[in-house]
Parts: sequence; C-alpha cells; structure tokens
Amino acid sequence: MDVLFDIFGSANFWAAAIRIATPLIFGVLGALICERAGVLNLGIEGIFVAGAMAGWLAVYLGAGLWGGVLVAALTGAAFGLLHAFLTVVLGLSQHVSGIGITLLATSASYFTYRTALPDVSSPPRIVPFQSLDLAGLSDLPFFGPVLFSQTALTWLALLLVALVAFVLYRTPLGLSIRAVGDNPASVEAQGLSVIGLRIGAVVVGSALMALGGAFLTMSAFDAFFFGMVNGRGWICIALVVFASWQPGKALLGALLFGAFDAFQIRLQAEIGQVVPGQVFLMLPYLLSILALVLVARKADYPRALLQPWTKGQRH
Amino acid sequence: MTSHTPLLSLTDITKRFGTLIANNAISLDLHQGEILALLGENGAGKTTLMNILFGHYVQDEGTVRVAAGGDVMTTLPPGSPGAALAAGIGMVHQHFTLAENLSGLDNIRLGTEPLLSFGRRHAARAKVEKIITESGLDVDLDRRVDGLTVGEKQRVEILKALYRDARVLILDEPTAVLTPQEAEGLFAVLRRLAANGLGVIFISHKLGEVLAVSHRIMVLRAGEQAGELVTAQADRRAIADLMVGKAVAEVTRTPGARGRALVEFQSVSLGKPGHRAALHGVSFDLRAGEVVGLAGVSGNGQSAIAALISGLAVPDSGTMRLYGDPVTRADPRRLVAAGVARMPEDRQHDGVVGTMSVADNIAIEEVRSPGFSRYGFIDAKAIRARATAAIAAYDVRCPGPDAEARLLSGGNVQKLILARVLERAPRVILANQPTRGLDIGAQAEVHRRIIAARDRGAAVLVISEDLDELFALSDRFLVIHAGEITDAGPAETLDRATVGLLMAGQTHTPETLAS
Amino acid sequence: MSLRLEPREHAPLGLRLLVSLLAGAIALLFVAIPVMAAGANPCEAYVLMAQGAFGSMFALSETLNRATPLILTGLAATVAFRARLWNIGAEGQLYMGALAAVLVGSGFLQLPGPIMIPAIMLAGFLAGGLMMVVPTMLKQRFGADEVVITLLLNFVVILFIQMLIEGPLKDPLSMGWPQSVPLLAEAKFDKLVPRLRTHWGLIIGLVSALLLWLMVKKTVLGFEIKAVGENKPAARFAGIPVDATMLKVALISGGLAGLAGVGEVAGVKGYLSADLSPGFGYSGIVVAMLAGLSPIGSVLAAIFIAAVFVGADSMSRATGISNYLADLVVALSLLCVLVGSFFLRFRLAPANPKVEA
Amino acid sequence: QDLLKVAAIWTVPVEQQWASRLHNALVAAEEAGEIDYVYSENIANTDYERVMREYAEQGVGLMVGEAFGVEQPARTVAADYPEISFLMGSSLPPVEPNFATFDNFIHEPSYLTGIIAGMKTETDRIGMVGGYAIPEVNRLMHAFMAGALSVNPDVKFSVSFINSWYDPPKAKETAFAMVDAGADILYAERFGVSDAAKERGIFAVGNVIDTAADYPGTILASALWHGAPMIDQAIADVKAGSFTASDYGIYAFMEYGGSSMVVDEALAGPEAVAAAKAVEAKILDKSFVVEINDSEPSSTQ
Ligand SMILES: Nc1ncnc2c1ncn2[C@@H]1O[C@H](COP(=O)(O)OP(=O)(O)OP(=O)(O)O)[C@@H](O)[C@H]1O
Ligand SMILES: Nc1ncnc2c1ncn2[C@@H]1O[C@H](COP(=O)(O)OP(=O)(O)OP(=O)(O)O)[C@@H](O)[C@H]1O
Ligand SMILES: [Mg+2]
Ligand SMILES: [Mg+2]
Repeated sequence: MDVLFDIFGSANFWAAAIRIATPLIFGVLGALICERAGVLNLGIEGIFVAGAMAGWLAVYLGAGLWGGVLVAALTGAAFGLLHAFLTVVLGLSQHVSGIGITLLATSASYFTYRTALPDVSSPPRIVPFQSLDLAGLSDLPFFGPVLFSQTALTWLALLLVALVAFVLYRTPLGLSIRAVGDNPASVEAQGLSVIGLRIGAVVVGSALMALGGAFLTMSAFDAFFFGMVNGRGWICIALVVFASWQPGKALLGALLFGAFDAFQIRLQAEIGQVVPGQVFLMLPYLLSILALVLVARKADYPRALLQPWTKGQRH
Repeated sequence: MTSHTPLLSLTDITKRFGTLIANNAISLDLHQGEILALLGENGAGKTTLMNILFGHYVQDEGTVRVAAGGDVMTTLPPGSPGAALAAGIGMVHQHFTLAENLSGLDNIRLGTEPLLSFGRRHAARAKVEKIITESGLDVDLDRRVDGLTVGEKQRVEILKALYRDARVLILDEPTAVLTPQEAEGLFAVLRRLAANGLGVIFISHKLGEVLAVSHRIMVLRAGEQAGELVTAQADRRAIADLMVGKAVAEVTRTPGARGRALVEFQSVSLGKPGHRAALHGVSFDLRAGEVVGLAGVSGNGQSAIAALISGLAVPDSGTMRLYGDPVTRADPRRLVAAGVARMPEDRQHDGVVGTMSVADNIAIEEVRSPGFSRYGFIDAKAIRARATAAIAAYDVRCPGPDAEARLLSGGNVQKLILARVLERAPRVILANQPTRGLDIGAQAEVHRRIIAARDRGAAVLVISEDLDELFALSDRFLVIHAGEITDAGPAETLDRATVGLLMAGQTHTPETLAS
Repeated sequence: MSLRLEPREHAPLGLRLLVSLLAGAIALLFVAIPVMAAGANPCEAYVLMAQGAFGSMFALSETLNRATPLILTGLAATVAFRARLWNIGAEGQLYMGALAAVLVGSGFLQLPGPIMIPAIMLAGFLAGGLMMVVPTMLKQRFGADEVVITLLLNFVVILFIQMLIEGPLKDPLSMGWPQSVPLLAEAKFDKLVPRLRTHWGLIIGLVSALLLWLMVKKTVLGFEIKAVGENKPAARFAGIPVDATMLKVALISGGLAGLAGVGEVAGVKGYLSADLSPGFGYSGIVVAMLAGLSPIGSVLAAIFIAAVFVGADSMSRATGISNYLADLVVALSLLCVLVGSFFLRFRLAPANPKVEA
Repeated sequence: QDLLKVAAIWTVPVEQQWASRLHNALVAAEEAGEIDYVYSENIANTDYERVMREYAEQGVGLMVGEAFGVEQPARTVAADYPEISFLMGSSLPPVEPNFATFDNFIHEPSYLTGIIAGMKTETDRIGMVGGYAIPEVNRLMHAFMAGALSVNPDVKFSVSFINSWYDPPKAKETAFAMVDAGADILYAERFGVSDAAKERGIFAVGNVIDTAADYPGTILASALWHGAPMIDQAIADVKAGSFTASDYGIYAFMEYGGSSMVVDEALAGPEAVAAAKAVEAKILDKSFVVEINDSEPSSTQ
C-alpha cells in the first residue's frame, strides 16, 4: 500500500504519465478525426514511424525544431493523402489500405534512413525540444514539475485537444465531419462534398499521427531508431474506441494509459520478481481490453465507419 | 394562383443506367403555389428524375432550369446538389438523409455556414423557430435525430429545405412511413406552404392522398412520360389506367369460414414494463380461415407482437400458444417448420440478403431441410428449381434466379418474400406492413395472395398503419394502443372513425361504441 | 469526351489475371525509384528478384516455405471477413497455435507416434480458435469491438509466450536463450523435399484452402456464413442462428491461424520462440483482401506476397542495396494490386453515351 | 586481388549496440583493405537460414552472425558448406569443422564498473534497465552487481526490462522511475538510460559502447566490448587456413583486449578508480575470475 501511495503521490509520476501520454494524444486525436469522418486509418503505426524519421532527419540536416515538426506533419499528411485516395476516392478496403500504408511508411522510412545515413552505426543525435518553463512556474509545488517539466510538443498536444474539440463541436466544419461519418448522404444532400471532407479529415488526422512520432525523436528522445514506435500507433486505435470518439475522453484515455505505463514501470522496479516482468507489460493492454468491454455498450460508433461512398450510387 | 413563368422547368431529361432507360425525354414545369403529384409504378423512374433535378445524379441529356427573377430562367449545372440548393430547391428523400448523431437543429444548419465560422448557432435557431411557427412543423430541435420518430425526422427534412429559403420542395414518398395522423398533418403543412408561394412536387403510391392534396398529377410509366391530369378532373380509375396501362382488378373478399384458434396469446407481456412499445398482458387469438387486422399507431407494441410470432422472442410472462402448445424458445426455424409464414416489416433490411441470389433468398429459411441440403451440403439444383418455379408463380420481376436480390425493386422483393413463405401452404401468416411503398398493381397482387391463403384455411395477422388496407383485408380488427390490445370485433361492425378512436387510446368496447 | 466509372457486376477470370499482371508490372516500375536512389540498375534488379524468388529449387522452396503460414493466416482472414468478423488477431492466434503444439508435442503428453501429428494440429487449431472465440463472445455479449480487442490480444499473447519461454516452458538446454523445449521428433512435419525447408505445412495449407472453398461454395454452413456476413438482421429473421454461426466462423478463423503456428513450429523451427512470426498474422489480412476473400485466391496471393518478399530480399543482397528494400517492395506491390482491384469493381465508360445513329 | 569476402547477418539493425561492435570492426577491416564486407540487418529468425544459404551460394569465405534463435539451422547450413568458415554468436558449443562460436563476454569490465558504481553511490541504490532478459544481458548485469556488492554490501538494485531493443523513450522513462525511487546511478544497458541520468544530473554506467562524449559529466565508467580482436583473429585464421571450430568468445576477455573498462577519473574519484584498477590487474594476471551468471537478475528489496 505504501508503495502505491508513494507512486501516485509523486509529481514525477504524473509528469511521466503526461510524457508517456503525449505521443498517444497526438495519435488518438489523429485517429479520432479520421474515424469521425468515417475512415479507419490503420496506417497509423507506419505514419508514426514516418513522422519520427522525417522530423528527426529534417532537424539533423539543418532545419529548426519547428521546421522538423512541420516536415513530420507534411510527411504524415502525404501518407494520409495516399490513404484517402485509396479509401475515399477509390473506395477500397480501409483495412488493407491501412495495413499497406503502415508497411509502406515503415519500410520507406527505414530505407530512407539507411540510404541517407549509410555509415552510421551509432545513431546520430539532434538537440531536442527542452522543457518549457513558463515564467518560473516550474517552482510551483507539485504542479510545477508535473506540467512545466514538459516540452513545447506536449503543450501543443494539449492545445490540440482543445482545438479539435472546439472545431468538432463548435464550428460548421466539425458539424460536417461528424455528419459525414454518420451518414454521408446527409452531407451530400446539404450541398457539401463528402469526398472533400473525408480527404481533408484523413490528411489532417494523419498529420497529427505523424506528430506523435515526431515527439518520440524530437522530444522524448533525440535520435531515430528502427522499431522505436513499438506499437504506440496501435494503442491509439484502441484508445479511440475507449474514448467514444470524443477528444476530451481521448485525452483522458491517453493519460490513463500513460499513468498505467508509468505505474507498471515503477511497480516493476519496486517489487521486481514477485511476478514475471511480462505481467506488468501486459497490464496496460489487458486494462485497455477491460475498459473497452465495459464502455462498449455505450460507445457511439460513427455509423458510416468503414463504408465507402460513391456519388450517384444508392447506399 | 400560378404566375406566367414557371418556378422550375425540366426539359427532355434522359437518364440511362447501362442499357436501362430510367427516364426518357421527360419534361415538366412547376409553378408557384402549385402542388404537383408524381405517380408511377415501382421503378417507373420517379426517384431518378428527382435525383437528377436535385443533382444527385447527372442526366445524360436535357436541362433543369429554375426561375431567377422576372421572366429569366437559369440552367442548373448537372450533378451539383449545392447548386440546386442555392437555386432554392429542397428535397426530402425517400430514405432520409439525416445525420443521426446530430440534433435536428444541427442537421438543418449543416452546410449553410462557412466551414470555419462559429457563433452562428443562435441566429440559426431563431430563424428555424420562426419557420416552425409559420409552418406548424413542430419538432424538438435539440434532440439527437436518432431519438426522433419517423414523422419528426421528416419534419426536420422539410425544415432543412425551408431554412434554405426553398422555393421548390420535393418529397419522395413522404407518407410511406407516416401514420394517418402524421400524414394529415403533413398535408396541412404542404397546403400552407403552397399558399405562401412554394412549389411542391410529391411522389406517392396512395391515390387517395394524391387526389386530396395535389393540383396537378404527372404519371410516369417505365421511364416514359405517360400523361398529365388536372386533379380536379381526375379519378382513381383514370390515374390507375395511366399508371399501369391497364385496369387494376379490385380485390374482393368473401366471408370466410372461421376455424379453431391456431395462435393464442394469454396475458402476454414483453419488454420494459410501462414502456409504450412493450406488451402488457395481451390476450387474443388468431383462428383458421380469418384475416385479423392489427390497427394502431406505430410504436405501440406492434413490433413486439411481430417479434413473438416471428419467433424472434418469447414472452417475458404469459403464454403464447401455437396449435395449442406453448412456444418456449425463440427459434424462427421451428416456427417456419411448423407452418408459420412471416413477412418482415422492413423487407430490405430484414427480408433479404441483398448480395445473395434470388434463389438463395427464397431458400434461406429452409436451407437445412432435406429438400435443399443433404449431409450439410447445399443442393443447389433443388434450390434453383424451386426458385425458378416461384419466380414464375409469383411474377417476381428479376433477371433470373441467380440475380442478386439487391437489384430487385421493393415490390419485387415483397413478391419474393411472398413466394418464400406462401409456397409452403402455411397455416399461420404474419403480414407486417405487407404493401408499404408498393405501387397499386403490386398492392393488389399482395392482397390477392393473402386472401387466397386465408381461403385455404390459414390464420392471417395483418399489421398495417394503412386503414384502407386493413379494411380491404380484415375479417376482424384488433387495435393496439400503448402495448394493450382491444378486440374491436368484426370488420363489418366498424368504420374508420371508430378504429381511429381506439387507436388514439379511447378505451370503449365495441358495444358502447356502436350505441 | 469525358469518362466516368460504372460498377461492374462481374469480373471475368481473364480480366482478373490481366489486372493482377498489370498491377504487378506497375509495382515494379515504382520499385525502380528506391533501387535507383540506392544507385543500382533497376533492370538488373528485376532479373535478380525473379531469380531470388523462383530461380532455383532452393529459391522456389523458400518462397513456398514463406507462403505456407501466409496461406493459412490468409484463409483465417478470408473466412472471418466473409462473415464481417474483423479478425485482426491472427498473429496472436498463430502464437497460441504454436504454443499448443509445443505443449502437446514436446513430451508433456505421452502419445504414440502416429497420432502425435493429428494431436498437435488439433490442439493448435483449438487454441487459435479459442483466441478468436473469446473476442467474438465479448462482441456478442458486450458489443465490444473485435478489431481493437483482437489487435490488443496480439500484444498480450506475445508477452504471455515470452513469459512461458522464460519460465516454465524454457528449454534447459538452450543455455538461457529464451525458447521453449523442442518438439519430439514424431511431432515434426516432414520436409517435402530433402534438404529444402518446404514442409508438410504447405500441403495442410492447400488442403485447408480446398476445404474452405468447398465449405464456402457448397455447404449449408457456407450459405449461413454468407447470409450472416452480408445481412445479420435478415439472417436472424430467416432463422439462421447468428451467434452460433459467428462462433463457428471465429473457431475456424482462429483455428486456421493456429494451424499456421503449428506449421511454423512443427515444420520450420522445432520449438517456440517469441520471434516465430515476422508478422504473418497481419500479412494474412493483406493476402485475404488481395484474393478478394477467395480461398483459392488466397493461395495465389500468399505465394505472390512471399515471392515478392523473398525475391526482393535476395535482390537487395545481390545488388548491395539495404535489405529494408524488401518490405518496401512488398508494400508497393500490395498497394498497386489494391488499386488494381478497383478496376475489377468498376469499368471506365464514356460519360454521355450517344446512341449510335 | 582475391579479397576474402565476409558476410554478416544481423537479426537487429546494425545500430544495436553489440551488433555495432562487430559491424564496425568488419567495416574497419574492409577499409583497411583486408576483406570485402557485405551484410544484411534486421533479419527475422524465420528468414535467417535462407539468408545464410544465399550468402553461402554467393561464395563468401567467412560468415559472421548470431545463431541464438536459430542454433539448429545455422549448424545445418554450416555442415552443408564445409568450405565456408562460420563465426556465430551462440550459447552452444562450436561444431567441427567450421562452426565457431562467440559471445559478448565482457563481464570482466562490467564487474569493474560495478566497483566504481558501488563506491560512488550515496543513496545505495542503483537502477538497471535492460532490453530483454537474455544471457548476453543477464551476465553483464550480474557481474556489475557483483562488483558493486564487493565494495558496498548495502547497495540495492532496481532491475527492469523494457521488452524491446530499441525504445529509447521507454528506456528513458524506466530510468526516470528508478531515479524517482532513489537511484543515483543508472546502469545503461539500453539507449535512453544515460539520457535520463544526464537530465536528472546523476551518473550512468555505460555498457558495450563508449558514449561518454555524448553525455559529458554523466558517464562514470563503461565496460567496452571491442570487436576487432576477435574479428581480426578470425579473418587472419581464415586467410591462413587455420580457422577452427573453436570458441572465439574468449577474445572478448580482457586479456585478449576484447573488452576493457574506461573510467572518467574526474567523476569517479581516485579512490574508486584505484579500487577498480586493483581488481583489473588481478583479472589480467588471472588471480581473480569474475563469475559468469546467465540467470535473470531481479531487483533486490
Ligand atoms: N443508381 C442506379 N443504378 C442503376 N440503375 C438505377 C439506379 N437508380 C435507379 N435505377 C434504375 O432506374 C429505374 C427507375 O428507378 P427509380 O428509383 O427512379 O424508380 P421509382 O419510380 O422511384 O420507383 P419507386 O416507386 O419504387 O420508388 C429502375 O428500374 C432502376 O433499375
Ligand atoms: N445502386 C443501385 N444500383 C442498381 N440498381 C439500383 C440502385 N439503386 C436502386 N436501384 C434500382 O432502382 C429500382 C427502384 O429502387 P427502389 O429501392 O427505389 O425500389 P422501390 O420499389 O422504391 O422500393 P422501396 O420503396 O422499398 O425503396 C430498383 O429496381 C433497384 O434495383
Ligand atoms: Mg422511388
Ligand atoms: Mg420506392
């Protein structure tokens, strides 16, 4: 019990939870935008990799950090455009296209990295984002270290949650995106372009996913590694369902996952070999599954998810 | 009432789907304040024409022009719903085009504001509320659309058009899913709107309402313009002749011989207690050789009754007996095997698997029976033979037994289902909304089959919101209201008003009513 | 004259083959980009790729060896997707199948030789099947999304396997390297050709494809699966036991993926380790969709994917290009074939067909 | 002109620390004009045998790689190509005539770095973050722990495995957690751990490669593996025709120069350095043997 109290009471724990959650926040927001518009984007895992590689490489080759962020976002957007072309314009299977995009983005990133830096056997590094201390607020007790030990990208992620929520619920654009994911015919009948909205959503959502990857190489760490995304994209796909496609709950879900992960890391270090280490590693996944089962009945699926739409055809 | 230049003018619209000509050089004008009824058999091309007018489909030939002030008319670019909306054309589709996860208000606003603006909701609400007051289209603007009734959804659809200052309103089969009361309300609104200068086109298969509401009637037949009538000078017969090209035989019903009770409900309850759509201690029976009409406003427990007789549910309490034995397991297969024929309410959704062939859809209830399979293997030959026979016997219009069922029109899907369930000479028939959305020819065909089955000795329960249909078919009436059933007695002792009162929940016995 | 797309009712076999070939050709054109970026000659690379995949008995055997698990995971996805059951968990089911094979076949159970192979196959089938039955039941009971749950279970299963092979199942003779005790000799699949890796798992895959085809086309179960997949409410109304049918599908789908795991353990590795599968489960989805959910097509698609990978990998070695190229070539081919499938569903037609005068 | 052709097959990307040691040695040998070097990286164990055979067919003279996950097939391939010399990382013994083995036996310098850490820790808590609990990792951790305990019996260890070779962000988080729990020295088996140490202003102990330049003021000491002695020996043996199926693992021992400790004397302080050097001398003159323990290490309570 003491152990638990020590863990949850510590500012460092919560700071870690937010750090771990940050790439997930980007990813889950991106996936949420795509799915709200009716498109499942299983390319997420690969887009993470591409964002991580491209953003890092840009900075390594001399771009500024924000330049790198931009490059990452554009790279994600490009893969998003490809996914949108295949699934929205051509109406092809969203599952297969997504898995294909993951394979393509991952392999293209690895190939590019190795071809661009052939003689590297210890990964080169960049100077990453530093923690953003607003006006000395990091000296605040508890909240100081929790919030102000974070980098600009974490703040960007939090800001994006608010922005996405605002756009989704307070602007006609958000209205249209929610509508197109529920019933494309409703959007078409009101004179809007189903295809246009969906392409836009997938492109923007994919750009956000890439930022999740960029966070890994430009904030959480300062170098690119093969395999470093390590399933984080897939987690976002689960978190979106858990969040019932709502930005606020998406933030909550990502933070919960971050907290679980930070917790199992600490527990593993504290109580060690009472149980095999894998049990701890399984925890976040098992808890995600449990959470999904519990919220499933209430989940409000975008009804048109996975359904292609072609103009002039009855649906 | 009509001004010199039309509001809207279609000229020589032609549309082909592959080799099929859905619309062949169709022209029509619509004037201010006019209500034009568009009639025709299933598949005549009505929806297609309206979809072209609204820009969902692109015509192969012809133009759509709209009044642009004064005597000027401008041509609409084909295939652009946006342009049609901007030109003041509003359309209420046969299948609603609402986002169910949004409120009514948001559905109305959708697409009317710049995408990245905000803070306009208030003004929008004010405008919608003003329209509601003027038109009488009352609806809860803040409720999510998936929580609205069909009638309310339709009102939202009309509000969508009016909100955009529509000058032309198109309604595709607006009353197919409305209760008689709701339909009455709709017509009142349409009349008022027309009086205010709106032009209205509406599509319907119900001649009664066409005669009552429209000013002018245009009839399509197999994609051709079959003719036009001024409503004041038209009657049912004339319209039917134009539509079908031949006279439609009236279905006549002779009194039948009532036999023993085949289905008995004894204090049956099902569903959430106190809920309107649940059943609360319902008792009635269905006897051999009679058609029982179940009247009621939809959502009062009809679905629960249908689910029970379909074998999709068993009573929560009370007993349902089939041929005297209680039914204790929800198993449609057993009921089918026992000779219960079930026609689903939503035939496209529950009745057929669209991507399977017509033959497979005919066999689907009985694939496991020895006639259609052996040792777990399908006997495709037998299935095909049965389907070929059924297609001929029931006049299912389709390219053949191997055609996919989704290609069939609604009327033909219904005939397919009739072929599936009636071919086995069932002893009990559940006919749930048997003719919804069907043209008059198809309606007559379905009615004839039902009566024939009754004459063979089957017990039939017809569930319908169309009182005309119930009176045409039923020997006896049950009326359902808020999950409770009143036996209204033999059809001969009843009239529309009496049944209407019972449907509205007036709890009189037939005797007191008769006095 | 502008063109528009018209849906096609039916794509003849010749057209399908043509489109597949064209897609493959276009993919090869794309492959030239990275090949040239790495400074190699594309034409030479194509020849090397073909040789790497089919150029010798060895190459052919390696291609078929890699295709073997893909056939089975492809079939797993095929049967599930036909019933609109989105099984993304074939990877985990494969591992569970492999685990069951090891549990039964490594001496924990004393079984006479001749029934050993059927026993590990049955165990693997059931273990994989169970891994899909559970999420399906969660879906039926709680409405939990099977895409996400099967996806997450993949991670759980791998960790579980790691736990076992570092713990109770660990091979004491492996000098600490985390791998399971080996299968007994009588539990191993024979090689089809001596000294080449292709093994009886390939035959199992082919037979499974045939059986699945038979089931889909000819049996009542196949009929019911189709009805349930295409329109659940209508199937339910018609009296098809929807839930039971879905569970059967889940069992078969997971079971086939489990068999893939059995094959890898009994035919290739001889023991279980956490790196048994380089994503065979995920690739199975690709295989199934490329094949348009056709069981026989899955065999061809699996061989295609395997050949592209094996060929490109070998080519990268022969040309000195980074071997990450292989995955890139697979991805490009996949996307090209996917686009090709679009033209099987639609045809280009003139937008305003004029009736001939 | 006929250069010896050497092929390496890595199951990991060549950035992975220990693959990089041998890869670099091979690249150096190539640059020195000794060999013609080709490699494939990130090869799944399922594909390993195929890649071995492909290289074998290309006619290489020496094949270097890791047989850990593919012991049986690797030996089969070797048997099929007796004219080729195989030098494979392996936990099992070599096989005549051409299958030689090696492993990263750098437990000796690990022990020495343990001594430094044991003396330097003030909280008596050391955090250790590993990738997977495999023998190649376990034995280094155990040696390190033994070294630390030899000079400071009170020291406690937190041990975590992150279940990935390349997830530096995760390794970093895990290391942070250990710092939060009181560790003031981190044992950096993975990339990411030293980053955490640097950010929190504490010390880290390096492993396999020398990263001191990347983390100024952070790396107390490192146990380094040098691929060159073994690789150069193997190349020489092949060229001389004297390559035998022996255990090349010994070339990782300090006496062969295959491993060494490097210590930042300014950070470690003279006392700790002296203690480590003393043991170093004993190891070199074989009066002290560091125990090899391949079992999975766990946190001490
Ligand atoms: N999208 C389409 N693709 C191919 N054919 C179509 C399409 N839409 C309609 N058709 C064809 O056009 C014809 C006219 O269909 P339409 O929907 O206009 O009939 P309708 O008059 O509205 O019938 P109903 O009274 O049943 O609503 C049909 O025979 C149908 O085969
Ligand atoms: N996308 C489409 N492709 C091919 N044919 C179509 C398509 N959409 C509609 N049709 C055809 O249009 C015709 C009319 O369709 P529709 O669904 O409007 O029938 P219906 O008789 O009006 O039935 P209901 O009133 O129940 O909708 C049918 O023949 C149908 O096959
Ligand atoms: Mg219609
Ligand atoms: Mg219709």
